[in-house]
Amino acid sequence: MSDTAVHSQEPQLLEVSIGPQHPSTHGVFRMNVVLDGETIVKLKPVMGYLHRNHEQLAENMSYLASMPYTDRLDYICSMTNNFAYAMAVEKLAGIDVPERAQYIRVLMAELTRLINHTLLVGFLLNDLGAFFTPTLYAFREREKILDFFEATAGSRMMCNYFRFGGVKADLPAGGMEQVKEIVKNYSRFLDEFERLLTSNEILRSRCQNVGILSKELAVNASITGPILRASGVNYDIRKVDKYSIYDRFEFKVPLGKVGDVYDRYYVRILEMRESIKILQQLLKQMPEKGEILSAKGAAAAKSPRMWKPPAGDAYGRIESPKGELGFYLVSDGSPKPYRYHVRPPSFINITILEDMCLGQKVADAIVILGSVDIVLGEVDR
Amino acid sequence: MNVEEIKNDLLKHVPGLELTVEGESFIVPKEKLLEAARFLKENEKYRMDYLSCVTGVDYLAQAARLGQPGQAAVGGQSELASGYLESVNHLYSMEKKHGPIVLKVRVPRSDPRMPSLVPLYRGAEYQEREAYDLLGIIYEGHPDLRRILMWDEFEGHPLRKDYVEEDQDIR
Amino acid sequence: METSESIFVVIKKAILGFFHGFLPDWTVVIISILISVTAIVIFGPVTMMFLTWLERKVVGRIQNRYGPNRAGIFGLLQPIADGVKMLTKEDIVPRAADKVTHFLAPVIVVIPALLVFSVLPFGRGMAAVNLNVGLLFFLAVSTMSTIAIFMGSWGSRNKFSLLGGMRAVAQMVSYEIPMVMSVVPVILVTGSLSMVSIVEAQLGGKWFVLTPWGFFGAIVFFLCGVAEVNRTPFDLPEGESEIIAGFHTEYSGMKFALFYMAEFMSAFAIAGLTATLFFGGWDGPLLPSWLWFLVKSYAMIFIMIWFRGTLPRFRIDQLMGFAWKLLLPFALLNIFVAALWQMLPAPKNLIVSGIAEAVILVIVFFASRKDSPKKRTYVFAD
Amino acid sequence: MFGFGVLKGMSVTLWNFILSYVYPKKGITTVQYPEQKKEVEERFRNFPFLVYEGAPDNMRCVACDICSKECPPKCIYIIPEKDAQGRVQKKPATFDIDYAICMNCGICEEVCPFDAIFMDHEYELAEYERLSSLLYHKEDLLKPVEHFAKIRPTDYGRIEATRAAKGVKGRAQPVAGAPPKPAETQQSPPATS
Amino acid sequence: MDVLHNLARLGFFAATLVTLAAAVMVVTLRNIFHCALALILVLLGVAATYISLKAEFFAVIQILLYVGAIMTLVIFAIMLTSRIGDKTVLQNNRQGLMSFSLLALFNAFFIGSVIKTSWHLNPAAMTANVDAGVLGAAFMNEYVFPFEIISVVLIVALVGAIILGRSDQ
Repeated sequence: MSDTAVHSQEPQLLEVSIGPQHPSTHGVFRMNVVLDGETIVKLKPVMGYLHRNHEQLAENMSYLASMPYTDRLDYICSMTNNFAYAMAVEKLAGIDVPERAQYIRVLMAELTRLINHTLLVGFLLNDLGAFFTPTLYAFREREKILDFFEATAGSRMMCNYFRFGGVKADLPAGGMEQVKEIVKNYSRFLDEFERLLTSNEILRSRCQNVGILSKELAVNASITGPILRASGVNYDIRKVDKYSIYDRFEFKVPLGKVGDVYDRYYVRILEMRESIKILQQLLKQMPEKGEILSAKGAAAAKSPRMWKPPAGDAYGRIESPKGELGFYLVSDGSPKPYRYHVRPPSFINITILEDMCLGQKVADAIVILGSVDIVLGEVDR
Repeated sequence: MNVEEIKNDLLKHVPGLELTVEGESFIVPKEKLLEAARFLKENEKYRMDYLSCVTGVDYLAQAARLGQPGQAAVGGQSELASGYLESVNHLYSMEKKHGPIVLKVRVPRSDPRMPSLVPLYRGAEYQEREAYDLLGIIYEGHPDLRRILMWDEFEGHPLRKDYVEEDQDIR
Repeated sequence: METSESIFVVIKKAILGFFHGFLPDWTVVIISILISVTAIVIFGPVTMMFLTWLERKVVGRIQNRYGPNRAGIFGLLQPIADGVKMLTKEDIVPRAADKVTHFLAPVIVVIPALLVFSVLPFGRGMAAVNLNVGLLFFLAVSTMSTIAIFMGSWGSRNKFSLLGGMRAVAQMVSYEIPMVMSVVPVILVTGSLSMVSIVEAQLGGKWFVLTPWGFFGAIVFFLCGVAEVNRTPFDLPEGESEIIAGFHTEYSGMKFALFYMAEFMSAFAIAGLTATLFFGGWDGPLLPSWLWFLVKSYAMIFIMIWFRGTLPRFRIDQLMGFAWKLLLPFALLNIFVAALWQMLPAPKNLIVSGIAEAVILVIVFFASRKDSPKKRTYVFAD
Repeated sequence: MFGFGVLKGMSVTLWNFILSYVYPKKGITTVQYPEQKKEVEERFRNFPFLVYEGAPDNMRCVACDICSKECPPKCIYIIPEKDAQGRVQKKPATFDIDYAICMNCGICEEVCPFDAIFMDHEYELAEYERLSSLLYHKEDLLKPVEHFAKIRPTDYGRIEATRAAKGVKGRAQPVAGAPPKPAETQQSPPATS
Repeated sequence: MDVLHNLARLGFFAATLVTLAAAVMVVTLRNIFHCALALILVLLGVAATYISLKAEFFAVIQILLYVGAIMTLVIFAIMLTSRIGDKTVLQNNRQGLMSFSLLALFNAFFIGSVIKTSWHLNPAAMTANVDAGVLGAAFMNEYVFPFEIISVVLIVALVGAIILGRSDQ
């Protein structure tokens, strides 16, 4: 703080703690904010209220037993959590995945991306003050996808659907028609959402040039996901690692220029349109029949608590809707993992929350936190 | 980007570095970690500008001695044989989009201090604080090393293999 | 048709006639005042209860759901249920609060909300008091609620309510001036401040909103009115997502209900005033006059609720910028157009003031282009 | 900052407002819960239940204890029956599932080799008291096979086909020879009050 | 109708009494924010006296300007000066008696002279019903020059305030 002229005494700083019980912190997350009037002078995030020591739990259970716990990491996109964990174990134990299971996995991952981005836009508008209308439109569309998840995996949010080497069960009888229906009118819903929001002057003036994140700081602070791409860095793990069968689909990666809250909002809308393109291609290429669990996978699933992967360590990562979600597993040959570490995107994306909020208003801090899209299950593990 | 090529480049450019290769990863002595990481970050060929994941792992004495199958037994440095704490860093390049280079640093459990990577990568800040909080690895040079997930008055490091949870509610 | 037209006036005359028989005349005057007062004191809270129900129903329907439909048919008993809940809720006063101000604030915030109804012309001959400075009285009294809101936020000694109080005072002061300026054309054309004469000037379908200056004047006045009453998109003083509940964070139970009642009654007053000033008050072809007034006011209320269901909230500096840099200059220029309209004879004035209005719109549009948000382009990498 | 974008947004909400009156099937998405109930998908899984054929006594479960070992939160507690001479029978004497701990992940259904435990569709299980009333004992868990056939027809068809193929017929009489290895019941009983 | 007339006079006396009481409270209350509220009450009392003298326009202008604008700015001032709100200033001190006696002496002369002078009343002004229209015309016709001078003074004051108030960044 530049030392202002002698006669004006130091400005009356207001120490406010936003959270952990606050209407718009997406869960139990606290920000100790020091305000000079309405502008933020200092911001210290405090977390750990939802810490369940998921990693120690996983070290005392068999590999399959911690699969349902990965649903509870980022409870909005449980399918992608399962996907990342399944890939990590497959890399560790060298299990192959049959053709149809790969297609089902990409189908589930892209549907989860649609859910996550739609919900995020809804909650971002809630932080901006729109009285729940965009959120409830988002929920209305999410219900259709969740019905499909319930029909295939058995549970709407806690799917526990992926197994090492494939998936638990094939699509139900009417499954393909349900997906076709969802994909067909999702782009119509996105047009309605954009008509409601994108050209809204109040939204634009509230979000443009707020919480700007430069390219260099984003890369240096290992930010991943839509926030990184909104700052203009072209890094999408689906394109970099080409894991699973993503190389068979032709889709673009939208990049922003300024890297502020408005870019993060609009990059997510464009990513949803790309996901719809992937789903359309997937529906055309998907083989009608095929086994959904490879031989090695079936062996692992027969008696999970006896199954012993070879010793060694492996790091599997995917492009989850919030960023790079990775699992680092060390196995010592016993049925229980020796070390089980989750690399959560939300936890690392808030490292530079303070840099984005300095000098902004209180209302902006809430909006920036909303645009960073954190889920506390994943931050605290 | 095979392991041999990286090993030779590292040995060539970082003076006085004795490197052991374990499967895909490199065991770097803690004194040379910052130099090796800086070389990998600035060198034109690699440009490893993205530190994806920092993990702390705790190897107890018997696990260390018998050595993980597929990992070299650690009999060599005597004080490490009594069990060591390991910090695994996965480095990627966002610019050149090429695969992970894994740097591992091992410190004995009795003196768990190692240099922090925060001066090079801001992304390591929270992950190193978590490794300190749950495993007790002290990162020197970390701007603000305090507990991140547990509450500040918590004693002990829960993820250590020899962590015994004291029973508060013995009725 | 004639009886339904002035049914309320006839009732009042009947009551007065009844008392006139055996009471001295000065008591009859007092009784007529009392009748008007009780009418308003009943009408105010009842409108508030109906508005809370209407708001939840309309916002519900906007969000593809029913809205309250459990308490009573169509959920009509919901306000009563809320009222009972508010009565039975514990009234918490924070220990560090400044007891006097904390207690007085909800009381004082309701007074202006009720006073304002005395001036509104509900129908032909149904304005409670035909003050010849009615309009100015309306504006003056509505500024008093600012002080009451600040008392509430200062009294509860809570950081968030302090922020809310600061925002409320800043917002009210900066939206009062464009509001007064946007009313000046109406006074200029009717030549009097009394609300009844304003409505009489618009009789026979010659509503002010149909004139060029009136249409945009109505928009400016309505926006300032919405800001004055702290409703979306100007509801910063009680921005839920930022500073929890702004100035009424520390209020619960009946005190919170009073704040809530004051907000809704002044919202209805603003809607009624817009209808009176620009949409011809109770002037309308078929229906009785007081019904026209209610129809028009509830149309305005619907727009306010529609705002609430759609728009996000302004930030404090944009809020100020919008008032000082856009509404105030536009309202001032609008006065010139109204003067033009008033001076020139009938056919020409419409054309000339129409052109003048268009010119003003273009000026203000280009003046505010600099800080208005830009469209963005995005790159698609592979 | 002129309001055309704002007007476009408001047209969307007005359209939804009108739609909810004009065409409720598409305009209203909420289900009035107590009166109308949203029927549950076939593979929906809530808390597990035990299957018996014919009489409750003739249950498929043989107390092999695989499910209680596989259960991630360890909420199943089995004590096998002992006959007069103390030999362990292939029937559970007590079979408790603590519904308060169970997270309906469905792993017990997958690993059960005897098709004895399946996930139910019943989700209205509210209780007044958390600890004891949510601990379901064997009697509360037992449900006939017909119930399983009714709620999950395709799965029932598939399982019956595999059972018929393997020639598994009903309740196997207790094999006279060496009793199966007594299942060690070392896992700690769930928190019973 | 004299009863109504008496009621009106009673109302007038009540209004002045409230004003006086509030005026005393303004100077004797501990908390400065309560003093500001008492000042608002004083101004409202003055508006009430205007109403009882049938000058509604003045009463409304009084409420609009004094209570609406000036008192809000006073509250702004209280709010912005740091930590002035919670310090309770000691109101009474030793010179209380001496100043009271001086005050009583001054009042004696003042009221005495007010009673003695014979105010000659201009009967026309007594019954003239001054409303907004008449005032507006007066401003624009006879008194247009002082009206312009005052507006210039106000503009100068406004600009000066902005320059002083602009903090030096």
